[in-house]
Amino acid sequence: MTSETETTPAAPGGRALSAPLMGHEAEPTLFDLSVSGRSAASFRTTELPAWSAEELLPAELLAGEAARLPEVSERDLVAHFTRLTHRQYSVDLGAYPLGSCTMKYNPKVCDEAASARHFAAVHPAAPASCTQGWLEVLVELEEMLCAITGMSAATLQPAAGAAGELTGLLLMRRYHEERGEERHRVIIPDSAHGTNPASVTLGGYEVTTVGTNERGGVDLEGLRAALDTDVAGIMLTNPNTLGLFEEDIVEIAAAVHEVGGLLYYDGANLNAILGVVRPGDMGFDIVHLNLHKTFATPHGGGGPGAGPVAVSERLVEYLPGPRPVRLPEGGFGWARPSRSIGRLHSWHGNALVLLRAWTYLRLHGADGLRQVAEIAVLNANWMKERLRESYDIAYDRTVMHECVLSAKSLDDETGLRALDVAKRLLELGFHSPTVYFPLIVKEALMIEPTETESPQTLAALAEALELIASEARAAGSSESARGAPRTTPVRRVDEARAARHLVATYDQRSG
Amino acid sequence: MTSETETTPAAPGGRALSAPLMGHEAEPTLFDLSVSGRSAASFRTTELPAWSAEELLPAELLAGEAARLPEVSERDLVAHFTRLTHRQYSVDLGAYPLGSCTMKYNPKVCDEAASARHFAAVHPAAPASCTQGWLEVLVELEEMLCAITGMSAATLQPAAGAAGELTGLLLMRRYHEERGEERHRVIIPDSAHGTNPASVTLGGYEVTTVGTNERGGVDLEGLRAALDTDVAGIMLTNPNTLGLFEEDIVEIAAAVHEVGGLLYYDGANLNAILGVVRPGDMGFDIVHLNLHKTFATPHGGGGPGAGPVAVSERLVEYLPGPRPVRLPEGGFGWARPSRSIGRLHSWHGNALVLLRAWTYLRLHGADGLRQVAEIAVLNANWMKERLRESYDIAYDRTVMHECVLSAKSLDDETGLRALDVAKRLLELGFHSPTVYFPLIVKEALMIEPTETESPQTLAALAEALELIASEARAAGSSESARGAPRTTPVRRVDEARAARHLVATYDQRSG
Amino acid sequence: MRAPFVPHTEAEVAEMLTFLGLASLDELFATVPAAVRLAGGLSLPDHMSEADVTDRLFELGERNKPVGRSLVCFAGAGAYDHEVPAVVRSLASRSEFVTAYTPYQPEVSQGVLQAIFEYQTMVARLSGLEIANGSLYDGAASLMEGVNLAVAATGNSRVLLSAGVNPRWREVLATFSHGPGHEIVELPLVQGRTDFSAAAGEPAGAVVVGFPNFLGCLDDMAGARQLADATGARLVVCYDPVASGLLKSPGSLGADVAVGEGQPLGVALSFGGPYLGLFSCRSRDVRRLPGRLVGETLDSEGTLSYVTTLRAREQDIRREKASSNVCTNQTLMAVTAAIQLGWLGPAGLREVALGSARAARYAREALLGIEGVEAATEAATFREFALRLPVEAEVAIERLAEEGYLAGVSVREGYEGTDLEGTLLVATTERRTRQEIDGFAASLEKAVR
Amino acid sequence: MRAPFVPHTEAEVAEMLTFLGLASLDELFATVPAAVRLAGGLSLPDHMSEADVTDRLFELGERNKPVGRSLVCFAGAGAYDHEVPAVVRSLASRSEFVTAYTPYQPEVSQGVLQAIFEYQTMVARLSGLEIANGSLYDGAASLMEGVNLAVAATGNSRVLLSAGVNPRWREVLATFSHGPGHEIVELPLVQGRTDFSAAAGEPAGAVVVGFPNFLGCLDDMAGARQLADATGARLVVCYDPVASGLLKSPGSLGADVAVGEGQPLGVALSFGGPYLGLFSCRSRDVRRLPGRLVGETLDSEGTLSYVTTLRAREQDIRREKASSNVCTNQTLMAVTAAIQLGWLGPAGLREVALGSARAARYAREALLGIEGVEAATEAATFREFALRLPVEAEVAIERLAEEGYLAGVSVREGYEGTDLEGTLLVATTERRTRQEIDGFAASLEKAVR
Ligand SMILES: Cc1ncc(COP(=O)(O)O)c(C=O)c1O
Ligand SMILES: Cc1ncc(COP(=O)(O)O)c(C=O)c1O
Repeated sequence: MTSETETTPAAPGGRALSAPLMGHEAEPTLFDLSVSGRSAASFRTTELPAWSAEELLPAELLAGEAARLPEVSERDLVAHFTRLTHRQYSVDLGAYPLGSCTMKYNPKVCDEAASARHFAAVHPAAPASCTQGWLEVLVELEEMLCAITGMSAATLQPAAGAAGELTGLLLMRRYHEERGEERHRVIIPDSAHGTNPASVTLGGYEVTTVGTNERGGVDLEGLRAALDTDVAGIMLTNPNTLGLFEEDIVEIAAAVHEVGGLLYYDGANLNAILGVVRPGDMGFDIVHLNLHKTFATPHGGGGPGAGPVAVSERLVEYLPGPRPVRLPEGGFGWARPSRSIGRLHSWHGNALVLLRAWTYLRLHGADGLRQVAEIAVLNANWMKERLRESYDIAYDRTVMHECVLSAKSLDDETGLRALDVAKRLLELGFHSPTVYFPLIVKEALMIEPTETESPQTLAALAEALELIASEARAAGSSESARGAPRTTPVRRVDEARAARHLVATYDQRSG
Repeated sequence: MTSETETTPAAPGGRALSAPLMGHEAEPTLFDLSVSGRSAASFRTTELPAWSAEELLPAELLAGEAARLPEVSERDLVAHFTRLTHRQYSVDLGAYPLGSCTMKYNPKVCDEAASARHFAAVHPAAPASCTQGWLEVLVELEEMLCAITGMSAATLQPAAGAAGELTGLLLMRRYHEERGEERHRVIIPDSAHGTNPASVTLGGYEVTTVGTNERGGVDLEGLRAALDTDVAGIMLTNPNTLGLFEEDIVEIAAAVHEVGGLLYYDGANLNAILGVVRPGDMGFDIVHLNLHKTFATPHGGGGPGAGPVAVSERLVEYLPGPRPVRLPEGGFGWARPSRSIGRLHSWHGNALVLLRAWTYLRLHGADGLRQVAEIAVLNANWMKERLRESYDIAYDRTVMHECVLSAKSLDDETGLRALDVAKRLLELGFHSPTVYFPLIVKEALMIEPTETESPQTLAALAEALELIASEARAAGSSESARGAPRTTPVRRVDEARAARHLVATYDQRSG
Repeated sequence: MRAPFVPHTEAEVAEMLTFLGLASLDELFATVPAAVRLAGGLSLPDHMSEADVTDRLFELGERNKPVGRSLVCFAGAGAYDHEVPAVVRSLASRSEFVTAYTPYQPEVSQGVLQAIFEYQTMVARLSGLEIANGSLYDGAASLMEGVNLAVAATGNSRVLLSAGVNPRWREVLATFSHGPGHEIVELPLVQGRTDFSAAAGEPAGAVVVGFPNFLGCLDDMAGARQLADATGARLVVCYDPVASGLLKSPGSLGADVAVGEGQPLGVALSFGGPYLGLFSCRSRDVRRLPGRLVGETLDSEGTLSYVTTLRAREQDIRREKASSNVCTNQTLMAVTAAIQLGWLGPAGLREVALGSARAARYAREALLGIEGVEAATEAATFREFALRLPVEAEVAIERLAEEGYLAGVSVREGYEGTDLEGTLLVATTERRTRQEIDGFAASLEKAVR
Repeated sequence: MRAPFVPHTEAEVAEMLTFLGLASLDELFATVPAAVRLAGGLSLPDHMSEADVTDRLFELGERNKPVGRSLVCFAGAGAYDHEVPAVVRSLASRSEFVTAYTPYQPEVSQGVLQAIFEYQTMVARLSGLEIANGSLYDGAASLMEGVNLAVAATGNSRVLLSAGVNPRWREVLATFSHGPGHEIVELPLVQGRTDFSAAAGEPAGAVVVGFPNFLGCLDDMAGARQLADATGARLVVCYDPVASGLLKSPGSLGADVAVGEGQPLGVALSFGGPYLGLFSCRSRDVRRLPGRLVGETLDSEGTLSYVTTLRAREQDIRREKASSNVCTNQTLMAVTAAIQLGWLGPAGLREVALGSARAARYAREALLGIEGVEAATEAATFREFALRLPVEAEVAIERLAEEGYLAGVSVREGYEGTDLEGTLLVATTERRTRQEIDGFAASLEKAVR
């Protein structure tokens, strides 16, 4: 009756104290629940000869014993993971106004589509004759993404935004190489998301940072100064991570193109401009999309996502392959672009995520997407105006889908920092906004309500944020929020300690 | 922006304060979240003429407006009901040792079976040519239930145990009527579940109660005294609701049969004797089974269940119809017993529940079921022995699948009642046992661990129950438990108030 | 083999036996008289692995024809192919709803309790009555309980039952009436509508009528109410909850008790179950209400809470004097219905009703255009109608099934010897398209030639 | 039309615009230069209702052939048809796991954090290394990151890459190597096993080998380790996690970095994704670990808690100096794998491995019994093997698909010009039965005649 450590008795799987419904204890790990000899698995009857391992494989390669895994009953497995879900916030529980993350409602019909056997049980190497439905979905999705972005073709392989970025940079590299040019630098605004510079490095380029002007846009002079024929291109998010539309985008595009550079569009914020303006029309050459943001495929606690990359005509032949295509004779098949940079994914990308996005797009059509953008932007602007008295506004103009506020004054006046606001907000029933990003705004609080939150939810969120500010100001101190969160399963977590004493597996636990 | 009451603004659907993860506020009702004009529904495109209601139906029958229902977004609908689930205990969160209820783990594969389109999307009136798979499942299930109970045939129509009881009593009535006998009384032990006497009344009989002897069984002398030719039969649960096997069952059966009465077996406790002894072999004529107990179909927060009734040979022709049968020419069809008491259900019973039970039975087979009984009984006896020092044991002998303890001494010593034990146990991470039942045991605590709880869970539950007793005894008072539960979303609920000021709908709320 | 969901290892079993001072598991059953103990073990098919069972289920499922594109559903008779969105399935299958017991410990059961409270409110509103319970087994069970309530409330066991009430439900009522001994008097149909004049005079306990009735027709509710008043009976109305999206509610038409089948409110066809019985009544009868009822209350700190209430009606307290023997009900289906109704909203429910009625009108016209096909009733119908065909309904149903249409339900039991016997009852929902109806009509035309 | 998931009523929109002092929604986009604003609206298919989309999906789905009884799966190459029980699907689809973001607020994210911590532990154990991250995109991405780690750790960008590594992964590695500019040197195969002698001499950053390799063969791991030692390289092993149920772990065979495709651990075939990249390494390399890492810590009251840690490696902090650009990963698949591994336990994983190997042996013997069918490699294989057929592999695959068998995967890209080109790679899992294999062999015999 002992757990796998053989020192302490196994933990009781049926005790629910870690479910916040019941109490506030820590949930034991699956390893703590393990009892030697217990099991849940069973298998198909195969009627095959019961050859031993030794008969099948070279003895010297056989492990003495199977890899140590927890041994639990199906009942305890269910109880454990169900309790874990009760310890987890999610969109389905309430608003998730994380700026830059577009945590909108994830329609259930998309989940159901992705769990249908006729899509989910298809082997990726099955011949095209067995996957016509899948290929049609992928081709249609590509076509829709091109229509939305104003591009000519797209690859669906990248598994997330960052993978899309790297893909885009390799396309950029190939483009210049094909023209016999060697360029070494890629320009990135200082407001950019961290994946952009990281991708640039992995793409084999050097990062040149340009600043932000007083209206929150790219410093056009600074950009011009940085531009020369060593510049392979620029990566922009538009609206940018301040939630602001780059008013000078036409001039930026012209300037970059003038030196022979390409414009890369980080589509993480595409939600704001669906049906309003297309990256292609703004002059972009390469666009990655975060389907797990704009097109509502769920984030899964950190993934999977999907980061298709769409390109303008002159880059189509470099796209990764094989690509799903319409065949001239009817039906669908695979084709490799003639000058493809090569494969990016073990198979065809995160197909079931792509299917979810296809479903979402078919549910919306052109008019639906335009409304998505309008209401997302309406919500963000309402929020910004509503919170004007309580927080600083980083750049005070009409925002797009999100607004960046700052707790800077609040901090100066009361010592209440953005992190405290975030933790206190948890107690008031909301996930917190993104904090301390973008890096160029001190004590940033980046709020992205998304279009799926109602005016009532917006008002309640605003009230909660106002309360946090007003109680600190009334007390002249940050005390009210410092102890937060008090109502959550665990109190404020010591992040530094985790890095100092790294324990990243159960086996690294000391006792 | 006002809720349907038009007086207060609508509640925010995206605030998660009612999720125990975040806080402890009450969850607004769906009506509070409603905003006039909001909607979630959409429908198939039919291309039918858009006739108006007036063109289709008599004007005088048309409602002025559609029935008032909440108007919410899909997002708020999801958030609301997801938060409600976080306010709900369930087997999947932890142990549920409710005596008499057999709250064992409900295998997920059974749920999946019941959600497959090829079973779930079948119309009940589809001709047998379209439902051969279903009919085979039902026939096989009937055969397995007969094998388990030692009976000749069964009806699967009753939707729950109580419906099965009433069915059984109508069968009993028909049996006597067919023999030209008028009998008026049915005997029930004083330990019986409340549905038994209620069913007897609905079956048109009078209840005669017999007492319980000092070993917790039927008082054989009392029974004999009550028996005469006015007795239509006896209803017994065996093991009874004290968790005890009726040692005198052979004598009881003989005595009842001697006066021409029938023996009805309330199968709610069948879990204890699977593969050990069959009701038919004990002399029973009619057996109802609670598939939602013994065969692990989930309880659904109060239902659905399924209460098939199996009978001995002499009652087969009275069974409700139509019944699914094997056809002599092969395949499956429907047949009505010649002297059927008639239909009991709008269709064929709770078919998807029956499918779950079929699945459970096929997973187990004979040896599996026997082990279920063995371990269920082992667990209950272990619990009883373990708690011997802390609580009274109602009847001190080997129990079957559950044990009835009592807080009587504890109450006398400290004022701690069974209800207090129950509420305090919630704080310690367990659902409480059944309290105050059976009625013949004062301050009853009826614990049914079931076979799916591990020894570790048993030990933790026992420890919690011991702690409750010992802290009361140490303090000499019930204080520790009186305030319980303190950790749950709501504190101890005032049940009397609900009955005094009945508010059973939102519209009965005053303001 | 080890039972698949028993966690105990052999070592653990041994340890527990030692604690109990027993040598074997068999000893646990020593109190079972040897004479009746099972010798050889149960005679059951061998246990199978999950994978093997799943294979077998797949095989069996392939022998069913679910409704859908390859079997377009025109069958109804109380079970309808309505739209159910993914969100309803997703929420209703959350394991906290699925694997909870009856909410006996309210402090940890607010989720189910509140959902039932919301369900009760919605059903009360749909029915136009003040009180609704937390569900009964199905429509037939609700009818039975409704009649029991009426009889108990009036002290009169004479039941005036319209022949327009679902014949299956009438049979269930008859079956269960053997116990209490209700006297059931049938009110005949004339052209699809109940003839209430047939039962004038004598006092009665219940008048029972369908609205719409089994044939889809709309009975004269004023007549029904008058009969109830004249006989001192409670008026029990069997209604289709979808109709409340368009038609006046039973309550507003005079019902004292409204009973119905809740399947159309988000529950899958499920080969007939689990469905849910809708039950509502006026406040004055609340203490005779069968089944579970959730009410509002406060906790010890004054927080709004929910709890099952008026328990004194229930069998676990009142035993033989309870108003009903119902214990386990259909809570999960009630929760499902609450979610579905929340998804629909008033506009959605209206669209379901209107769409169903439109499809019925279109289908009726298309089918009556076939030579030899005649209307079986003249009265206005809501979304269901009976046709007289040149062949027996069962024959048409078999033939049409091969063409990909579930043509309807045959009218036979409960109508033996009437001019309705052998007719085909066709039902539509908002899911039926013009193309499907046209295809159905074309196939029926061939089938009856 | 209103966008289906936008809650705002028109009245609400108007009220909000008033609050903002705007006259129309268009004004919100005033900052978008008129010159680039979209005039006519997007050119997209019209919106559809959920029901219509579902119908369309059904139609499209019917044009796919899922593996199962009507297409028995013998394809592998990194994607395997293993048993996944209902419980895994049920738990992994809980909406708290599905709809959460990356756990940035640990106080309300302990569920996902703890699940990842458990996943990390299990992957570390399977791989025999100390540290595992919280997942990468897929096997190919893990390989790419593994090579990047090795190169960064050694300062040497020469990569000795076995031709036995999955050719798709090799291609992905090549694609991404254009950026950092790794020099990739291929180690050829001899009879299905890597010839490590080919690359002696010069120092290198990474030695990369598959175990088992793409052809199912078991490479000489001692040779691989020796080569790594001789060249000063990190040894990167691409492994099949299922093999760890039977075979020695990569770590115990000398790997410094173990990368793999996690799909066999409970993830549906999914037409190739989302899968998950397994990644583990030795503690000394933890600060170069790509992707997310969860660690243990305490909250302000000393309660054990989990949190993402060593954030300084990550792009959101370190930007261009990060060890990788990965942000979104495959957490939900990692959670799925943790549940599946919990279901399996050591005995179950062993049974999966053993069952797969047994089926491979049986299938290999059966198929080699067919005239004209030859083994493409001689080395011992685990659960996958290549056959030379009298016809091209693609032809056989097409023909067999019509007979109900997914015969395997053709060996072509990555093996152009070798004797392996055009062979058929056949894979088995513990789900393949004798009957299925016999049927497959019989059909193949016909197909190659
Ligand atoms: C602006 C921006 N760019 C890029 C990314 C990276 O996308 P992913 O997380 O899918 O790799 C993100 C995601 O957080 C983002 O917000
Ligand atoms: C002993 C006993 N008999 C009968 C029943 C009634 O069964 P049901 O709730 O399914 O109507 C129960 C259920 O609680 C029971 O425990």
